[in-house]
Amino acid sequence: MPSFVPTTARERDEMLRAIGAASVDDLFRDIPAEFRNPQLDVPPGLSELEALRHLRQLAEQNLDLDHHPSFLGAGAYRHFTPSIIGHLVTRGEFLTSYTPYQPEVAQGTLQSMYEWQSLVCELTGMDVSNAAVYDAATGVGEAARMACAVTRRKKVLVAESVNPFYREVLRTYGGGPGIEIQPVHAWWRAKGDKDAPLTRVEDLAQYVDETVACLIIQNPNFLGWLENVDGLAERLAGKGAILVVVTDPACLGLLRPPGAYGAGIVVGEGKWTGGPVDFGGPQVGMFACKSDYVRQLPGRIVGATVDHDGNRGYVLTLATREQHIRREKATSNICTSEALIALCTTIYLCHLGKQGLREVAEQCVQKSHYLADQIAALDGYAVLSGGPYVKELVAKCPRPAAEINRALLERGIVGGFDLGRYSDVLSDCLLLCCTEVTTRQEIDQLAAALKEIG
Amino acid sequence: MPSFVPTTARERDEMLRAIGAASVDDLFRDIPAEFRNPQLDVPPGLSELEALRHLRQLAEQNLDLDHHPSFLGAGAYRHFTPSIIGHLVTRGEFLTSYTPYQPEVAQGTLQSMYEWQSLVCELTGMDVSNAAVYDAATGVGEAARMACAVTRRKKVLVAESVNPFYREVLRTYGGGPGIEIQPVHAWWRAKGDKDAPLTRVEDLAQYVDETVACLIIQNPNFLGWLENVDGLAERLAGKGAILVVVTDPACLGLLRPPGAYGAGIVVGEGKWTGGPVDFGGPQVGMFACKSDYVRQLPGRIVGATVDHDGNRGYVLTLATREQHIRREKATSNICTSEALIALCTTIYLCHLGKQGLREVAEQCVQKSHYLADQIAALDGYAVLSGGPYVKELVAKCPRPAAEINRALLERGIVGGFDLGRYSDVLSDCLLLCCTEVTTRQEIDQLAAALKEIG
Amino acid sequence: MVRAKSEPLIFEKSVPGRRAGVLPPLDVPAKPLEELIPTAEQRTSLRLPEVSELDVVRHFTRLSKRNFSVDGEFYPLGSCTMKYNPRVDENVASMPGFRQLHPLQPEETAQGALRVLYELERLLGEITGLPGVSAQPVAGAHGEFTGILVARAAHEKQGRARHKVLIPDSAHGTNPATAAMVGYEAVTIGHDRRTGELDVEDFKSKLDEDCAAIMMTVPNTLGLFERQIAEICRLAHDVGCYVYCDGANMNAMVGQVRPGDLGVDLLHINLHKTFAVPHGGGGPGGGAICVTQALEPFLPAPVVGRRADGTYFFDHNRPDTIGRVHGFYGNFNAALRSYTYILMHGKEGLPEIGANAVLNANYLLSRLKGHYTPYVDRTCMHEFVLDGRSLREHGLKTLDLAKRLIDYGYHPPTIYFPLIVPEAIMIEPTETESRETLDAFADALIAIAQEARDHPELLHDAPHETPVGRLDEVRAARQPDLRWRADTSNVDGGGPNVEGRV
Amino acid sequence: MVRAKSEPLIFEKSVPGRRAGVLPPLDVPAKPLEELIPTAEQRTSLRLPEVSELDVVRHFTRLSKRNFSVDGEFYPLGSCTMKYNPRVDENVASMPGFRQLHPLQPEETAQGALRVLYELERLLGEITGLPGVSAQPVAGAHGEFTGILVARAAHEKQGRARHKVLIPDSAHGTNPATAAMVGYEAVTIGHDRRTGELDVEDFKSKLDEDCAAIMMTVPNTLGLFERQIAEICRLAHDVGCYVYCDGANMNAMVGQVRPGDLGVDLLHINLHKTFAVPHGGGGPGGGAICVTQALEPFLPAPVVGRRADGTYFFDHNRPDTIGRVHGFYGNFNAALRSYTYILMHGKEGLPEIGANAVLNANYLLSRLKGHYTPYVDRTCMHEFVLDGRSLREHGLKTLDLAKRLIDYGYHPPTIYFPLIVPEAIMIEPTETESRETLDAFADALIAIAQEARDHPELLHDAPHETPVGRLDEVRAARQPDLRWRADTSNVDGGGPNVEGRV
Ligand SMILES: Cc1ncc(COP(=O)(O)O)c(C=O)c1O
Ligand SMILES: Cc1ncc(COP(=O)(O)O)c(C=O)c1O
Repeated sequence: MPSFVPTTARERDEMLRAIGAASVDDLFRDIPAEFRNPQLDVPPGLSELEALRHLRQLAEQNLDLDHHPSFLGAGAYRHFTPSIIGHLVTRGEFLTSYTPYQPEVAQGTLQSMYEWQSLVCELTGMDVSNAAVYDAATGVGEAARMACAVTRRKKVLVAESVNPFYREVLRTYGGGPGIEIQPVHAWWRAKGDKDAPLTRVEDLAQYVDETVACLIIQNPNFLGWLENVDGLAERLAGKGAILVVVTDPACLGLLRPPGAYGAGIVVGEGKWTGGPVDFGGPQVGMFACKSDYVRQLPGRIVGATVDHDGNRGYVLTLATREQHIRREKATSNICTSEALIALCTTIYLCHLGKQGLREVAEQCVQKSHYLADQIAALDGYAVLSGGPYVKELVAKCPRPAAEINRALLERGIVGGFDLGRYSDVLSDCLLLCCTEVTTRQEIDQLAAALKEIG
Repeated sequence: MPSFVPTTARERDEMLRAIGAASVDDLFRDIPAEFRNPQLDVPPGLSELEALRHLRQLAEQNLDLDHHPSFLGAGAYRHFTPSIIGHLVTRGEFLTSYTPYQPEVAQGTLQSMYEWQSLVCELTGMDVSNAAVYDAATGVGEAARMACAVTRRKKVLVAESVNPFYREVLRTYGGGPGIEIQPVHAWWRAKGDKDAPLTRVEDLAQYVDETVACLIIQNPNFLGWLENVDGLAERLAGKGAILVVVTDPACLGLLRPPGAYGAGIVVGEGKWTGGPVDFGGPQVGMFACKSDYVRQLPGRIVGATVDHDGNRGYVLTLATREQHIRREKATSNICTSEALIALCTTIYLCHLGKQGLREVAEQCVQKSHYLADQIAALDGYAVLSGGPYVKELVAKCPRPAAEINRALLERGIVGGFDLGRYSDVLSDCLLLCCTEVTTRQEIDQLAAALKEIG
Repeated sequence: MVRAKSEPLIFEKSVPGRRAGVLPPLDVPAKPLEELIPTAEQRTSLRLPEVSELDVVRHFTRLSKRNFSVDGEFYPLGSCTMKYNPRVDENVASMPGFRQLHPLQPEETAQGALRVLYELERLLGEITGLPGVSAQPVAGAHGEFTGILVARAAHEKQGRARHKVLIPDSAHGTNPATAAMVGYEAVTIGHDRRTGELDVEDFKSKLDEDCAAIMMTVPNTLGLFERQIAEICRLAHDVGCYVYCDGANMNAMVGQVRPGDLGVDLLHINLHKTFAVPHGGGGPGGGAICVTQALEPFLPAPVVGRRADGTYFFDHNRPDTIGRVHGFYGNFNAALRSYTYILMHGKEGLPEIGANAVLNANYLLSRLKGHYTPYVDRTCMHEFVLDGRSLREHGLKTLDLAKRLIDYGYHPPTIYFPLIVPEAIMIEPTETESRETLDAFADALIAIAQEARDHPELLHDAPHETPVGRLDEVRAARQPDLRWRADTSNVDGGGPNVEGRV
Repeated sequence: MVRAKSEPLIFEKSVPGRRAGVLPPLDVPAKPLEELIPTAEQRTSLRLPEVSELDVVRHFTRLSKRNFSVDGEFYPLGSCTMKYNPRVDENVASMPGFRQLHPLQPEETAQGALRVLYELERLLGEITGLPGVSAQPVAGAHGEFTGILVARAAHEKQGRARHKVLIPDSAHGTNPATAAMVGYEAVTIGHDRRTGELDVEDFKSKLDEDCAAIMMTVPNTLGLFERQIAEICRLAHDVGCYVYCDGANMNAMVGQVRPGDLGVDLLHINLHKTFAVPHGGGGPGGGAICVTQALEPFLPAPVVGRRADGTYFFDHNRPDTIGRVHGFYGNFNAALRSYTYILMHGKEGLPEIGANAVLNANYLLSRLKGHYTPYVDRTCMHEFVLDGRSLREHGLKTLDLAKRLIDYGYHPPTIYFPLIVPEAIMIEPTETESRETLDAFADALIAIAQEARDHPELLHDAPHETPVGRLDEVRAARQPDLRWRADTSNVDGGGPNVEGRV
């Protein structure tokens, strides 16, 4: 087994002598003997070569999506990750530094966080952003807590068209301080000749009264559709409630930013625009809000300032919100966050830039609609239309979605998200995702397979 | 297609205006119009995503040896490459800098080259080393040229037990300035009850007279065997000739260094101790010699010196040997060499260290001898014994080696080097290699397959 | 090397029309965009930077050079366990079979990943003596949150409504913040100034049946083992109060003592400390939570199970679960690193972690005695805390000493934490540092003590060679400038964006 | 960032018994070693460093910080084409299918790699107009050597024994060195001081039937296109003399003009210049050689062929070959990068390389005119050369200017080359640098011109902030200290190993 401990036996003995201890054991004398030296049931150590072999073997037991068409999205999206990202973020200076507590030797991390905050503000159309939270799901939880703190209310409405995993986390987060989480139903209605469900957040406003801290919606929603948000924020504001919007930065390359329709807090998942799907983690939550709420923001915030010579520099700031200063009065307990993933996303957004991110969104739109056309043309299948969509669509299948997925997998295709897991009424529906990495050939292959299966 | 050109159309126009040119074409007016703007028969450009897909497809058309047992050596060896190497050498500071012409901003490269030189000297037992040549093969060519320059003679003896590819390159290198390359036959003799060829370099000394600049041997030789070098250097020295030894740094973890038996020039292939087999390139040639010959060394040499404040620093030195100063009188034309590969090897040797490199060699010995035992136990097969060996052995097969290899490949095993390519008399022999990465299971699998085939 | 010039914001390098990343051409027939996405739903501007790939590479390379890091410098940041992060873990974490794996893929196509999670959880259970493990929490504080929710759920299951969580005054800020997030009142317990340990009398006086949990840190934030821990656990259990252990200091205990054996009920491990996930400038990490068998049913769902046939699955059928705490399964890619790290160490290697972490800390402490004053003069565990008040004689403070260390090429220790120590200097060398490094660092600290007497301005004005000097933090907080703005940015980079207040 | 402290040699960090890399335990029965390898054949000592993995990582990380590089700094090193090296190439080059591929594997198991070589050679043939290509040479000088050997073999095949190679006085040192290596006499041709081009009269006077080749550099090392090149080729061909083009300056011509069309017979391309293989501190590169159809039979063996069925193979059956010039097939892994680079640029992108390289050089030149004196005042190609003699008025030289640029954060240009230019300053910006970078660099050079007048000592004492100042090169050459020695090394790192002379 390798050891990353440099100390040789001889050095250890010399060090013990300097300390004045007889043995290493001696240093542990504060621990009652009965508890010392547990015999661990752990296998013997591995050399680097053995470890790599073992892990490669495990990795290869997974079906990797570089080699199989996949139409899974549902909260984790395959966008292209430019090669530069991995090379830059694994530079030891970024990889092996701590949260930037000593600004003079952490300007690299601090400035890149300031850039992240700026990018998030630009994308979302909000005033301020923090230096990220764990992920969008916990971001939703933090947003609910923050809205309650801002409004001094305890009731949170959440649209059922929000990602169900986010809603589960929201429930967990809300539980503690007794926040009442009220799911508000999404409406299902027929539209045209299709038996199409459509979520109508505009109707949600009717649930809003003076006890409500916020309404949380997702846009595009979990089913991929754009919500009709016109006037929503205003109606909430009329009751003193905040509109919280969960969104997707890739879609924001094209869509109007939540700030433009009155969001008070915006949460987004930043991971997929900057890194691969990674079995779902680490992620990184974008978290932005109106400037009025800045002192209630959870997490780290970086600000620009100057040194004595007037040089621009960056520091962690507004720390009086934070646990290390305010302890039980802190806005959140967040300490270590997801800085390196935020850096990936920061680099991604700079690399893609203004034009590139828009193209990503546009290609998502074109490809998902091309897929929709192929599916619509298949006997027994239909595309449910609940609104405009960017990268995800709901395909109604002639058989249970789970069966379709199984049959697709037999053909080497990873199908879509089985919406039966989301809602009983959708158990014959697949949520299918296309992004710029989906090829026409893969779409055609899927369509052909669906036809065969259907 | 992506462009790595930052200049926008507008900037280009502004720049042209500043230059006072009407168009970019205008800047090329020195080139006769008839030759301008060739229409290239080249496919349209690829985005990064397309390029990666295309190249991954090509990569996957190759059978990679992480997934197949392989017993190929014959000049390219699979040793384990510690993960740190790739991470360190792809740091932009190492990866994207030039040959260290400006020492104040190249101390990183210079010091690591000084460390390489030191490591090479320690390993080979020689006085001085340069900062590497292209590979061992061209190193043999340079050594021949250097020996001729040192001795002012024109005849070079080369043992036939030297890697045939090296000998081919030697022939190419020798051709130019009219160096006479005389291959000296390796003797084939019966030993004991085995029909065993044995190269006897000690007999080679008889070819040496006052016209000979050097004798080039390889140790361990191409067939894996240790040569009997006792007294060889002395006999050469008696005629004023130099002993040139080609060697393998992994073996030198265990074997006495060529300096210990009188080598005047030592060449080694450094690539495999620090990087994967990479389809044979880039490699990096170790090149060391006695201090007397230092002013005839080809290539870059780094030396330690001081700045005005007495700080230790490193510079390229003894440049009067080099082409940029001496032009046609230079010791060699080498300019760009293989610095980054030398850095890989430098890091490898530091990481493995004194104990680690010895263990590598010892495991090679044990595994190759285990393989020998398995083969010796098979009907129809024999292990030819020409001397002690570290990692390669010669297996005599019941059928032509090429046939055996084909049959092995059908079983998913990459066999050995078909020695029929080396010498007609060995067309039923395979050169099989084991290193520390070869597992017992792979060896047993090979033995079982050979049995089945044989 | 050369003092880095100021680096503009990437926005300030933007040139209209410049590009780095491009996509493959669209390979499906393009429809008019406005037919697919109504124009009203489209954004009209997007002020992302427009830069070339070299711009990006050079910008972030230059930024990186403005950081200290473990790879470059000794980084004895107390409580943070800045040990060497093996690079092999990065190679493992970049294997396509792990990276290109969607979290919602059918389980049979993700068996390798599920096995990693399953085995990591078993290994952590074995190392801590707390067999119920979930790797879902993504950071220490997240683990605390999860753990206290588990405690609350267990109380509720037993029909107990409790309102208080006891927290030592030396605790990290995340402890009280966590208690509050879960809806508990945080009640502070004092410490014994002489031993540096929990004031057991104070504890006894505050412990009652309204206490849901006590959050102990073991070893505590003074780097001292709580010798009464087993007794504390017994007392707590007597009134049905759970003992939560903040495992940020687990590094001292690895292979040496198991918190579960001491009576602890719940504990998180900061995988980014003890098990070498690189800190990344502030995450991603991992905050795996380990609990007793009795508390196992309350762990966040889903948990990873193993069937009799050896296959792995996500068990969503967890009626008592506190629910999800993460969008998927936590920081899988970080867990992968810790899994590799633990497997590489193995049975013989794990105890070496704790042993050498403690050896190094005590050695460094022994070198500093006589020059600096330990807050408590005892054998320490993996770290120790100095009382920096002696600097005041020279008109200096701990901050000055910290900044002066930068001039010597060292990252400063943790300072002003724990809050109970005046002018605290908290030093954690970790087991991966060599004696020479410890000696050189001790020499620097000793030299600085001398400088404080002879040339206090050297400390006061430090650091001297960083790209920026000490920054005006008051101004940063009073006039928050938290983002670049298109309108007010000054491209010359000469000063902050003072107009950009929020 | 912080001025790096001196970094000891890795040997000086060695501690007996310390280790980083370990192997898996031996999995075959171990025999007594001396039975397998006689004791007399074993070495008795091996003074490799004994260090930990963190020691290694920190050492080489710190060393790296002592380098300037394209990723960090503008690096206008003339003749070296220090352009941006796309990181995607690194990812391609690390694909296991390429890395874990043994050069002697059966060809049918290496079809992807063979195709890369085959297609790269075809692409280079198309770009240069010289269809016979071998990617076997591993550097520019190696390509020259190969090319001149090809020329010689062709002469020999035609029964011609020739003895001279003509070389312009502006040529790179590798040209005459190559000619000598191949056994030719190098005959120098002058240049026209007014045009900066080859002195055609001198050329004509030296050209005869004893000339095996003329080695032209196009554009030449003054960055100027040789307008007479077609005529020169014609004259050379008339006497059976081959025209070799040193392709180090190919970057100016990519997609703009094909050397083969101009009449060139042989040319090497420095793949590490024009086609973006990272320079790596001095290699690995690639020196692919491109020749006319007539010279193709003489290329180094093996060459890569393509069968009618679309499979690829190594063609060893090359009776006229000059032989091998590399142990295997050259720097395959570097060739892979260039292949990717060329494919990404494609038909539309390739001409942008030449166009923008030339645009940038001329723009920078236009900014400097009036402040510095071009050796020849003409439209340049991808680079230009200034005459630095005006510095002498202030007691300064080009070297001082170069070192002062370091203080401004720039890598100096190539200096004192070409040899024909007094105090030469040779600047090549490449196409991947932005106008802002060029402007800032021009501003720095202009400021330095002013400093030379007002504060010459700023130049004379430069650089000021590097880890070492100007080094004593005379001492280095007179008292060569070329390696660490166990006995004489001084661990404090305070000075060089002066005893270690050789
Ligand atoms: C004692 C202690 N507890 C808790 C934490 C919080 O852990 P994390 O930063 O992983 O959320 C820390 C981190 O610094 C700590 O030192
Ligand atoms: C004009 C010229 N020719 C030849 C060479 C030699 O090329 P290499 O360094 O690749 O051997 C160079 C390299 O600097 C050069 O600039």
